[in-house]
Amino acid sequence: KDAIGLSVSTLNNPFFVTLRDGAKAAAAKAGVDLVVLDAQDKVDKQVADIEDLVQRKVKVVLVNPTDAAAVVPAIERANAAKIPVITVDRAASGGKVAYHIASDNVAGGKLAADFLCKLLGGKGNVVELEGIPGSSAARDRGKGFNDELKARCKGVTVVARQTANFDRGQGLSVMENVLQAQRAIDAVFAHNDEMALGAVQAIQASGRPIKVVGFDATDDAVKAVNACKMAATVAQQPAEMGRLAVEKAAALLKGTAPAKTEFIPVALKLVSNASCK
Amino acid sequence: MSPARLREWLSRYGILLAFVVLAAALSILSPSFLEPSNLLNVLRQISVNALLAFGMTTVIVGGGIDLSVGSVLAFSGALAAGAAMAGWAPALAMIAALVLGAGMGLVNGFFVAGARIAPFIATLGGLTIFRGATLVYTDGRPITGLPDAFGVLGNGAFGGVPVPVWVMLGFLALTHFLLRYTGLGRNVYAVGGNEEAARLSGLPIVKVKLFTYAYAGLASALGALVLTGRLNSAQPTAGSGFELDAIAAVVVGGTSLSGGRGSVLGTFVGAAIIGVLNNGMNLLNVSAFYQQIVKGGVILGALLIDRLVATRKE
Amino acid sequence: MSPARLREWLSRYGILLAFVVLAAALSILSPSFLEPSNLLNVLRQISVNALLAFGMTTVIVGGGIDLSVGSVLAFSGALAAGAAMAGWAPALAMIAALVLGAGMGLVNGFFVAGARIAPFIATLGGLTIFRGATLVYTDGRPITGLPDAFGVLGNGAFGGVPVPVWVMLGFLALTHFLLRYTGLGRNVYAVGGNEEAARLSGLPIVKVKLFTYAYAGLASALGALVLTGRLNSAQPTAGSGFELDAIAAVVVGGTSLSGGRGSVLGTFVGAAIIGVLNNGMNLLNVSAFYQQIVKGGVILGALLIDRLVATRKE
Amino acid sequence: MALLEMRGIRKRFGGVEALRGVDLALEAGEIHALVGENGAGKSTLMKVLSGALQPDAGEVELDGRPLRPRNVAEAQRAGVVMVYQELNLVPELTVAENLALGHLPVVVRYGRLYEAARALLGKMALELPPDAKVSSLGAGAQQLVAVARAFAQRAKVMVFDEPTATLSAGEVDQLFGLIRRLRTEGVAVAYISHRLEEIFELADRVTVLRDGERVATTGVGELTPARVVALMVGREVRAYQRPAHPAGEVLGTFEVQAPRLAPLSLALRRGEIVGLAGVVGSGRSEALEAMFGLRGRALWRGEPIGRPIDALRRRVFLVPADRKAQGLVLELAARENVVLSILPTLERLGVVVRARERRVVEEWFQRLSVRPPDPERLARTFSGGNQQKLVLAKGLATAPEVLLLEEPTRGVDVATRYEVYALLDDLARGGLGLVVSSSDTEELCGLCDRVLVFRGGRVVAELTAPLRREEVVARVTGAVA
Ligand SMILES: Nc1ncnc2c1ncn2[C@@H]1O[C@H](COP(=O)(O)OP(=O)(O)OP(=O)(O)O)[C@@H](O)[C@H]1O
Ligand SMILES: Nc1ncnc2c1ncn2[C@@H]1O[C@H](COP(=O)(O)OP(=O)(O)OP(=O)(O)O)[C@@H](O)[C@H]1O
Ligand SMILES: O[C@@H]1[C@H](O)[C@H](O)CO[C@H]1O
Ligand SMILES: [Mg+2]
Ligand SMILES: [Mg+2]
Repeated sequence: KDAIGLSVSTLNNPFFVTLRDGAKAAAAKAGVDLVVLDAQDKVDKQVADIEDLVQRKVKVVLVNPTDAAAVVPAIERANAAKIPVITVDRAASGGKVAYHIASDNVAGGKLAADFLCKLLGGKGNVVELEGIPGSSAARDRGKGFNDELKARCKGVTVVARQTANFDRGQGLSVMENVLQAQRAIDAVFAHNDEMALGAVQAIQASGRPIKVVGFDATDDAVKAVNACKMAATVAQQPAEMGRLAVEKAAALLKGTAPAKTEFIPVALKLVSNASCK
Repeated sequence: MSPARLREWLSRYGILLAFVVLAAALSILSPSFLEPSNLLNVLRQISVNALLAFGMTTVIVGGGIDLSVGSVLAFSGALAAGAAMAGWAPALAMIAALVLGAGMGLVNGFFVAGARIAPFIATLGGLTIFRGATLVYTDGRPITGLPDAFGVLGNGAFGGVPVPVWVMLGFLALTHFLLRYTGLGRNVYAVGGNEEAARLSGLPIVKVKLFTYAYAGLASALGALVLTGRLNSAQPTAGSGFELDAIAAVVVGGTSLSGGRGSVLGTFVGAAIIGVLNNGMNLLNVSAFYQQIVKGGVILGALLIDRLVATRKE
Repeated sequence: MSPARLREWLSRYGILLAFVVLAAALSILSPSFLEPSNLLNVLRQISVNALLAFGMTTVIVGGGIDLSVGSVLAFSGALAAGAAMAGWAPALAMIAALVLGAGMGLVNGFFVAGARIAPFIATLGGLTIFRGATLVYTDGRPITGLPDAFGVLGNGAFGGVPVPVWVMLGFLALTHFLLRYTGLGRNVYAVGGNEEAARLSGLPIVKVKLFTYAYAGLASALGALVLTGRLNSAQPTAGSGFELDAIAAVVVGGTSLSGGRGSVLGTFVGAAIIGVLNNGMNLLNVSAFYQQIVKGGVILGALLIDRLVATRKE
Repeated sequence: MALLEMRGIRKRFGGVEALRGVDLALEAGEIHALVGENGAGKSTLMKVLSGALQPDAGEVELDGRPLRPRNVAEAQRAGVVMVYQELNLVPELTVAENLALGHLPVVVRYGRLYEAARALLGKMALELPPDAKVSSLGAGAQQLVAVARAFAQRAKVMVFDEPTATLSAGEVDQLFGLIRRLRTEGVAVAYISHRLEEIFELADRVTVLRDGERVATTGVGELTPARVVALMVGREVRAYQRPAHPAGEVLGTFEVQAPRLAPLSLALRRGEIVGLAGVVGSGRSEALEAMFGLRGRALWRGEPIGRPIDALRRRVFLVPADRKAQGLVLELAARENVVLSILPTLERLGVVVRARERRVVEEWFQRLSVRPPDPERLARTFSGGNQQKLVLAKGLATAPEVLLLEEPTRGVDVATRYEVYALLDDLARGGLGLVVSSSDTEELCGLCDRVLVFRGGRVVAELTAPLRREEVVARVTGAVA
C-alpha cells in the first residue's frame, strides 16, 4: 500500500484534529496509508518530521506549516527527492508546491471586519488577537481585516494588537492584560476560536460588555455563539480541507491530476446569532 | 535571638521588604493598584501558580525538584473533566482527580526514591509522559461543557473573596502546618538537609520522598481544578511551562534549591511578588514583550539585593 | 584497569549499549533506518540539540546549569539575521552573533559566579530576559529573506556530509579537547567536583565559571546559526524548551548533574539516543500523541537499566 | 553468656575485604574499646551492628536472640544505638528536633519538645539551647548533641566511633562521665578511638583489629600503650621524636589580623616547625587560616595575603584539616589532584603537556611513597593516610617555602602517622618553614621546635624544645596561666 505523509503544525488545537480526521477518512476510502506527524508548533520539529517522511519514502507530503518561511528548506528537500508537496490551511513562502488547499483567509478577515463594523454601528475600539506570527493564516486574516476597516470603516480603530499564538490559555492571559491596560474596548477580533474563547473567559471575569468575533467555528465556538457569549465566528471547513488534500494526493499518485501550483479555496461563511443583543 | 536566627529572620525579611517596596512603587505609579478589587484580582491570578509552588516547596525542601507539575496538572484536569462528562458527580470527579494527581506524583517519586534517578531527569520524563497521556486521553481536544460546579471553583466567590483565593489560602495553611508542625514535615527537612544523617537516624527516606512527590502531585491536581474552572474547560496544553514559574516563586521566596531549608510562607510571598509584577506592568501598560525583560530583571535584581544584604551580614 | 576505572568505563558503556540495542531494534523494525542517507539525516537533526548540549555539558561539569540556552539561541539568531538584513556581510554577521552569544553567556556567568545567585534561578532569569529581548528586537515576527550563506550552514553539504554535521563534529572535537587536554578544562572539572578544594588550590573559580557560561553562550549562538540556516529564517520562538532537551542529552550521556564528572562524548551518545528515538518513531509511524509517552518511557527505562547495572557492580 | 555476640562477620566492598570473619562479644556493663589502624574495619564492624550496613556473612545475637537489622531503625528498636564517626546531624533543624529525629510525634508540639530536650540535656549536664539550630553551634557542641541523641534512646548496646575527635578537654571529661554512667546502668558500650590514653582511662576490655581480623581481646590491665600499638601494627613502635637539627635564618614574618584574634606576629625560620596549640575555639585555626588568606588579613614579608591565590603566589601552602571536603577533588584521578595547583607551569599553549605532568606526579608519588602507586586511581579510592599524602604532594609540587598544616594526622593511623612526621622533618631540613596546628599534644611535642599556645584568641605562652606534654596540656587547658 502506498503511504502519504501529513505534517501538522499542532494537534493541540481541535481545528487540526478535525482536519486530520477528515484526511484519515479520505485515506481509508482511497486505500492509502496516512502517516500523521505532530510538530507541536515547533518549527524545528516540523522540519525534522518532513525529513523523516522523505526518508520513509512516502509518495506525497501534505504540510500544514507552522511558519511559512521556516518550512521552505524541508519542502525543498521533498522536491529534491521528487516527492510532490501539498500545503494545507497555511501556505509556504517558497519551494515547489503542487496544490495549496486553504480557506481564503483574506476574505475571511474581510468578512469579520464587515460584520463588526455593522455591529458597532461604524464606530468603536477593537482589539485584535493575532495568530502565530509568520503563519499565512495569521498574516492573511490580519491583512483582510485591517485593510477592510481602513477602506470601508474608518470609525472603528484597532486600539491593541497582540499575539496569542492561536492558543486558548494565551488568549486568556493576553486579554486579561489588555483589559487592564485599555479603558474603552467595544469588540475583539481573534484570529481563531481558541483565542476568542480565552478572551471571552477574561471578559466575563471583568464583567465588561465586549463583543467577540472568532474564526474556525469549532464546536465550542458555535455553542458560545448560540449562548450569545460570542458574537460570531467565521466558519472554516477543516474536515473538508483534509479530505480534499488526501484526494488530490491520491490523484497525483494515480497520475490523474497534473502537479501544477494551484490554490484551491475552501468555502467560508459567517456564523452569528441574530437573537442576541 | 541568636545572631544566626537574626540573620535568618533578616534574610527572609529582605524578600518581604522587596515586596513592600515593589507594592509601594506600584501604588504610587498606578492609582488603581491598591483598589481592593485589584488586590483580589492579583490573588486570583496567582492562585494556580501558588498552589503548584506550595507542592514544589515541599519537594525542594525534601532535596528534590519536580518538573512534571504542569503535565500532571493537564492530565488530572483532563481526567476530572472526562469523568464529569461521563456522568460522574462533579465532586466525585474532582476527588478522583486529586487522588490520581497524587498517584502521578507517586510515580515520579518511585523513579526518584525507588530507582534513584536524579530528580531533575526523572521528573523531566514525567513531564513528557504525562503530557503525552493527556494528549492521548483528550485526543488533543479541549473538554468543554463542564457542569457548573467547576466554574464555581474557578470563578465563584465566597464572602466577597474569589473561591480560588480561598483554595490557595487553605492549602497554604495546610502545607505550612504539615511542614512545620508534623513529624512527617520535619522529616522532609531532615531528608533534604542531610540525607545520610536522616538514614542513620532511622528515618524512612524512601517514604518521605514518596510523600513529597505525591504531595506535589496533589497540589498540581488542585491547581488543575482551579484552572479548569477558570478556563471553563480542560485544555490539553494547560500548564505547559508552569514548572519554571513555580520554581521561580519558591526560590524568590527564599527556599534553597539544595534542600533542607525554606518555608511555604516565603513561597507565598514569592508568588505574590511575581503576580504583583505581572499585574503592575499590565496596569502601567508596559508592552508585552518588555514585560518579560522587566520581570526577569526585577527577579534577578531582588535576588541580587538579597544576596548583598546576606553577604554584608555574614 | 583498576576496578574503579572499570566500573566507570562499564557505566559509560551501559549507555552505549542501550544505544546499540535501540539502533539494532530499529533497523530490524524499519528497513530504511540503517540507510546511510537516514543516518546522515539523524545526525543533521540532532546537530542543534547536540551543539547546545556540548555547551551545557561544560556548564554542568563545572557545577552549574544553564536554562537560558534556548533564549540565547533565539536572540543571537535574530541578531545575526538582523545584521545580515541590515547589509552586513553574512560572515561578519555570523561572527558578531557568536561573540554576542558568548557575551550573553557571560551575563549569566556574572550572576552565578559574581553575584552568587543559584545557577538554576540566575539562568531562569536569563531565559526570560533574552526571550523578551528577542521579541522586542523582532517585534515577534520571523526575519526572512536571508542571504544564501545562511542556507549553506543549515542545509548545505560537504563531501556528502551535511554542513550542520561537520559543525557539530568540529565543535564536539573542540569541546572534548578543551575539557580533556587543557588546563582550563581540568579546572572546570575541579571547580565542579569540589569548589572548596579548588579554591584552596588557588584556582580562579570565578573565571572558570564565567568561562563555562560564556562557552555555553557560544554553543547556543552556533546552534542559532545552524538552526537559522535550517529554517531559512530567524524565528522569535526558536529554541523554546531546548534547555530541557539539552539537559536530557547530557544526563542520558552519563554526566552527573552535581558536577565534576562527565564527558562530552557521552553527551553525543545521549543526543544520538534521543535523535534516533525521534527518527525511529517517525519511521515506524508511531502515533504522534504516543510518541511523547514512548520517548519519556524509553529514556527513563535506559536510565533505570543503567542504574541497575551500576548498583549491581558496587 | 555475653549480652551481645557477633560471630564470623564478613563484609566486602568491591575488591576490599573489610571484615574477614570477626567475632566480638560485649558484656552488659562493660566499656569495650575497639582499636586498630585506619581501615582495620572498626567502623564497618559497628555499622553492621547498628543496621547501617548489611554483612555478607556471620550472625549477631542480642540477649540470646538473633539480630538481623535491615536498617538503622530496626537496630534501634532492638536496643542498639550508634554515634557515627562522621557527624550525622541535620544542620538546619534545631537541637531539640535533632534529639528527637526518628522519633518525632505525628504532630509536633514545640513547647513539649523543648521541654523534653531541656530535661534530657539537663540530666546530662549539657548546657545547650534546645531551640538553636544545630548549624549555629560549634563543632564540639554539635558532637555533644549527637551523643545526647544516642543517650535519649533506651539502649542496651551503645557504640561510639571516635567521638572525641572534635571535643575540647573539658567536653571530653563530660563525655567520659556520661559513658561511665552508662556502664553503671548496665549498658554495653563499644568505644572506638585512635587516642590510646582515652582507652586506658576508660575501657575495661580492648579488642584489637588488624586488616579486617581480630588479633586480640584482653582486659585493659594486661596491656600497655606500646603493647596495643604493637598489636595494631604487628610490630613494636616508639613515640616519635624529631631528631636534633640546626636552626636556619629567618624566612619571613607573618603579621596576622583576624576577627576574634589578637594581632599576632610570627617570625618563621628555615628548617623550623612551629606548633599551634589550643582547645577548639582558642583561635589557633583562625590564625593558621588567616596566614593562607581564608579569613581576616595577613602580611607575609610585608606583602598582603587576602585570598589563597595570594598565598600561593608567595609560596605559602596550606594543607587543610578536612582532606575530603577541602583538600581533594575526590572524583578526579590522583594525578590530576597532585598537579592541580601548578597546571599553568605544565601547559604549552594552554594544553597540559602529559610528559611534564607524568614526571611531576611520579616524583611525588615516589618521594611520599603513596600507596597504591597508581596515579590514575580516583582520589576517592585512596585511604585516609594516602589521601593526606596526595594533598601534601599537591602542595609540595608548588615548591613552597612555607607549609601550613592543620591537623595533619587526624584520623591517620600510627604507622602512617610516623611516615608523615618523618616527611615533615625531611621537608624542614630541606629549608622550608612549617606551621602545624594540632589538637594532638603528643604530636606537637614530638614534632615541633616551639609551640604557641592559644587561649581566647591570643597567644598566652610560647614553649620551646625540649617540650613536655604535661606542660603543653597544662597551658592549653589553662591549668597553668
Ligand atoms: N562504603 C565503602 N566503600 C568501599 N570501601 C569501604 C567502605 N566503607 C569502608 N570501606 C573499606 O573497608 C575497610 C574498613 O573500613 P573502616 O571504615 O571500617 O575502617 P576503620 O577501622 O573504621 O578505620 P578508621 O580508623 O580510619 O576509621 C577499609 O579498607 C575501607 O576503605
Ligand atoms: N569507593 C571506594 N572504592 C574502592 N576502594 C575504596 C573506596 N573507598 C575506600 N577504598 C579503599 O579503602 C581503604 C581505606 O579508605 P578509607 O577512606 O576508609 O580510609 P580511612 O583511613 O578510614 O580514612 P578516614 O580516616 O579519613 O575515614 C583504601 O585502601 C581505599 O583504597
Ligand atoms: O486556519 C487555522 C485555524 O484558524 C487554527 O485555529 C489555527 O491555525 C490556522 O492556520
Ligand atoms: Mg574510616
Ligand atoms: Mg572508622
